[in-house]
Amino acid sequence: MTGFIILATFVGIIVVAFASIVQKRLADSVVFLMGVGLGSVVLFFLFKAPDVALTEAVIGAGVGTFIFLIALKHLGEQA
Amino acid sequence: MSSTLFIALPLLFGFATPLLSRLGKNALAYTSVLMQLSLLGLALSLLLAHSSTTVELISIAAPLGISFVLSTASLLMVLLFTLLMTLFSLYYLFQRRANAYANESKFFTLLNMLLAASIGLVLSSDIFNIYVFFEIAGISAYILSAYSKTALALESGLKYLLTGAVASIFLLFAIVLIYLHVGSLNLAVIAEQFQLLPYNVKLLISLLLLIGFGFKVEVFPLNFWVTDVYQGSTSLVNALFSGIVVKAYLFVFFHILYLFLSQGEFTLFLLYLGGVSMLVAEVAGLRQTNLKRLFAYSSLGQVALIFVAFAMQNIQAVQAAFFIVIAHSLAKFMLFLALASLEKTEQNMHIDRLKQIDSPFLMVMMFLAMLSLLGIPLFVGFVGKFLLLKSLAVEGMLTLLVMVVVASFIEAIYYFKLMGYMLHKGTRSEKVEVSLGEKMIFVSLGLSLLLLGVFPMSIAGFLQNAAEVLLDQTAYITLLVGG
Amino acid sequence: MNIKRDIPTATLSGFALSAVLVLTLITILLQYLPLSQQRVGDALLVLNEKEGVANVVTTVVVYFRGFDTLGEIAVLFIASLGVGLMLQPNTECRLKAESNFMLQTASTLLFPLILLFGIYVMVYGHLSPGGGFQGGVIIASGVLLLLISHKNFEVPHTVIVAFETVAGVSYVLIGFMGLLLLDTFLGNFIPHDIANMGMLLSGGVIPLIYIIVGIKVGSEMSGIVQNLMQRSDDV
Amino acid sequence: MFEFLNQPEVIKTIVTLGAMSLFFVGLFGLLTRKHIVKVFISIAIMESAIFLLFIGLSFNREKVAPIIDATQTQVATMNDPIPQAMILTAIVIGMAVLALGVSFAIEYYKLTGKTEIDTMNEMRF
Repeated sequence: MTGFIILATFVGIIVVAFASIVQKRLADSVVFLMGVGLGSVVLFFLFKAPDVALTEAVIGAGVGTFIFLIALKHLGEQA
Repeated sequence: MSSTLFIALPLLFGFATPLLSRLGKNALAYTSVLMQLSLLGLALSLLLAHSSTTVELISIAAPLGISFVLSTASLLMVLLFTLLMTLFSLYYLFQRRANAYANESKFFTLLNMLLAASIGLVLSSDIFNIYVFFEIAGISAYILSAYSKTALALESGLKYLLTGAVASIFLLFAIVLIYLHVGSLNLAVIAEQFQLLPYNVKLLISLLLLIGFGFKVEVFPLNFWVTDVYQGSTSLVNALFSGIVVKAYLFVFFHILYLFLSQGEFTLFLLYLGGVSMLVAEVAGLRQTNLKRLFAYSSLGQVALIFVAFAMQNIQAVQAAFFIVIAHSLAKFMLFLALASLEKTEQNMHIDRLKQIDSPFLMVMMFLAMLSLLGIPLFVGFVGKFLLLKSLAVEGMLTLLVMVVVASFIEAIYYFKLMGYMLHKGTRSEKVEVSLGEKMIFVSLGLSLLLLGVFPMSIAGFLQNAAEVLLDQTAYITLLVGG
Repeated sequence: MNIKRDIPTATLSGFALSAVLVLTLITILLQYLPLSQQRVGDALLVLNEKEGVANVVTTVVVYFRGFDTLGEIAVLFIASLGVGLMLQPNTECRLKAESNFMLQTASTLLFPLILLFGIYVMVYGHLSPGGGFQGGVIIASGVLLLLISHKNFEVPHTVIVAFETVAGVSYVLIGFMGLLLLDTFLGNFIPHDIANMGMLLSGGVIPLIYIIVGIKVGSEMSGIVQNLMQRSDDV
Repeated sequence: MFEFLNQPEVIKTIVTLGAMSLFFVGLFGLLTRKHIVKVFISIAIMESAIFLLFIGLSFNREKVAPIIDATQTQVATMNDPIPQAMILTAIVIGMAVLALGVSFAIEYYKLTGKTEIDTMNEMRF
């Protein structure tokens, strides 16, 4: 099943990433980017890299999103 | 002695800054200068000891772990960086009472981090470690560029950061591919096995490395950000950018190139890339009216000249490259510091203001630096350009020879224009005070330009040795991997 | 639908350009998929049996490639310094609304747990997945929670700086100890019996350094988060 | 049913295609989007793509995570720890640069009110 889950997660990540790029509302973009981070966590876990998965979870999906949200609070929400 | 000290001490100093700034207002500044002076002393003693190339291990043995290689070539760069940084700190101390930076302790931290990262780039023999130092140097440079928090400074910092982030992605991509295909991160092991890879993979890795480093070594299509950054940052900081940071990136790029990227057509491509970026920079520099921007374009031209000289890949040309590196670092350092002295009243000087300023001392000093940059005999800039032209002629690369001559000619046009402004007869209203300490620094820089130009033989042997060491791929591999 | 009118030319050309670049990349990468040949990592795995700890990634990060981690700490340190420099808090106008009582109580209760979890991840970094970076960031996210929920909460600046300085200085000093005693920077100078692998007290200097890294990362990330938050209050 | 997807070659192909498509999305965003936050998002996506490519191409499904415990003591059956250590470092560095960039952007916006990178041209005169 590993191969299939990897394939499916990759497809999901790419769709979410594309949505994050083309989305007009920046808040949505940031939430989609968080989706990319979460998908990466799953993939890193499947790739037998629990340390990287943990790091990506706390940094990529956690603090990174917070930083982007702070940026939005200042810069306005429309692209 | 240990080469790790050159990196670890400035890092330690940076981490300990809050502690030191507790000790008093001046304690931090003086300890910083003291540490840089001791590093300079260490580098000089290593130079005088004439020791052969040494390898300093971190944690475990060489091909597996990180190691620092101190050869004649890297020692030369370390010496140059510590010397310039020490002079910079002294200059800053002398003019500090007049216009100190806000949050001075942070400024000193950034300076020392920049020094540590530049030396680390030069010494490291591990490509991922080079990536880490690449980032440290980059990130401290972004902050230094945006330091004054004006709109211009922030814009330049932001542009610097964005290009730097893109560059580091491409560099990381190249490192990833190298590890996947070679299975090692050590430069020597990569150098051994790189030639066995399929042609397309080699080409891809070379191009990715070129893009990654190309942003930082300011070659033609990737140097669009440079002049904006120079214009937005203060002149003081620009002295560091053109004196230290670019030189560190240039050195490490060509170090990697000589070790494993050097293949016929790729180096030929690099040669012409350098030639084109030189011409483009000089032509664009012609119509500039802002002094900082003008010097930035001249910097681009000179860096491209060094690029061409390094890309020639023979001992004479690399020796010439080292001469130009020294000449350009000293002269540009002097010009930007002089500009910083002039700019105490107003940022972003228009070139017309040179007619107004009444400070014969600074004028003479800028004159000296410009003459050296132009390659007038009796200055060290001449030695470098002469050796490069000779080597180009010997190799029969006439197109490049013409390119270098034409670029120098264009550069001469705008520098002569500036000199004309400086000699302009008329009433000079703006008096600029230069303290004795500042004068001493300018005089020592100017004297070294002259002395090295009059007696180039005093360092020619050392530079030739450095060029031989830098080009000798097999010695490097034997040193790190073993027979 | 008229494609030409709906999508600007710049977008189309950007799409085409990046597509061409990436297709070239994909072709080359797929044509020469890397073989599973001998890598340095395998040698390090073997070496780890003699002088490492149970989590090999930790050994690599902290010991075999220790200087990378020192550099990484430096990057984070400079970034936190830069954020602090750029966004100096303007304490006069802080207009944050008082948050819900429930939220306040819950976050006060949660914070010790998060702190404990962060410290656990940090201390057990050499035995299980996790370590200084992750633990430090978890602690910082606990601080973030308190910052969001409590109006007047603030980690004193001096505390952050003190932790940061002590951790950074002791990291480099441990490196120098290795240089003095074993002649390699960051050498493992504390006696470490390899038979103890898998125990909490094993690996000599490795868990010690990872805890230091955790303290440093935790204080720096808290500093970054706090600076960003405080600046956001005076909009 | 999807067993053929588990062969090492197939997994490597999936990882290459997937990571490069992600890289394409990021590059596309970088080239076409003008808002500064979008540019940072694009850079983050490109970075993630490189991370996934590296870990994905260097792992072996037959082997386990490089952590020694009571049940796993054979180093021969463990995955390569170096890519993981490298990516760990790279993730933290990427986040640091992102935080710094956002703080620059915020201050710049405070001073000039601009968020689009193609309008950031205070210089030229």
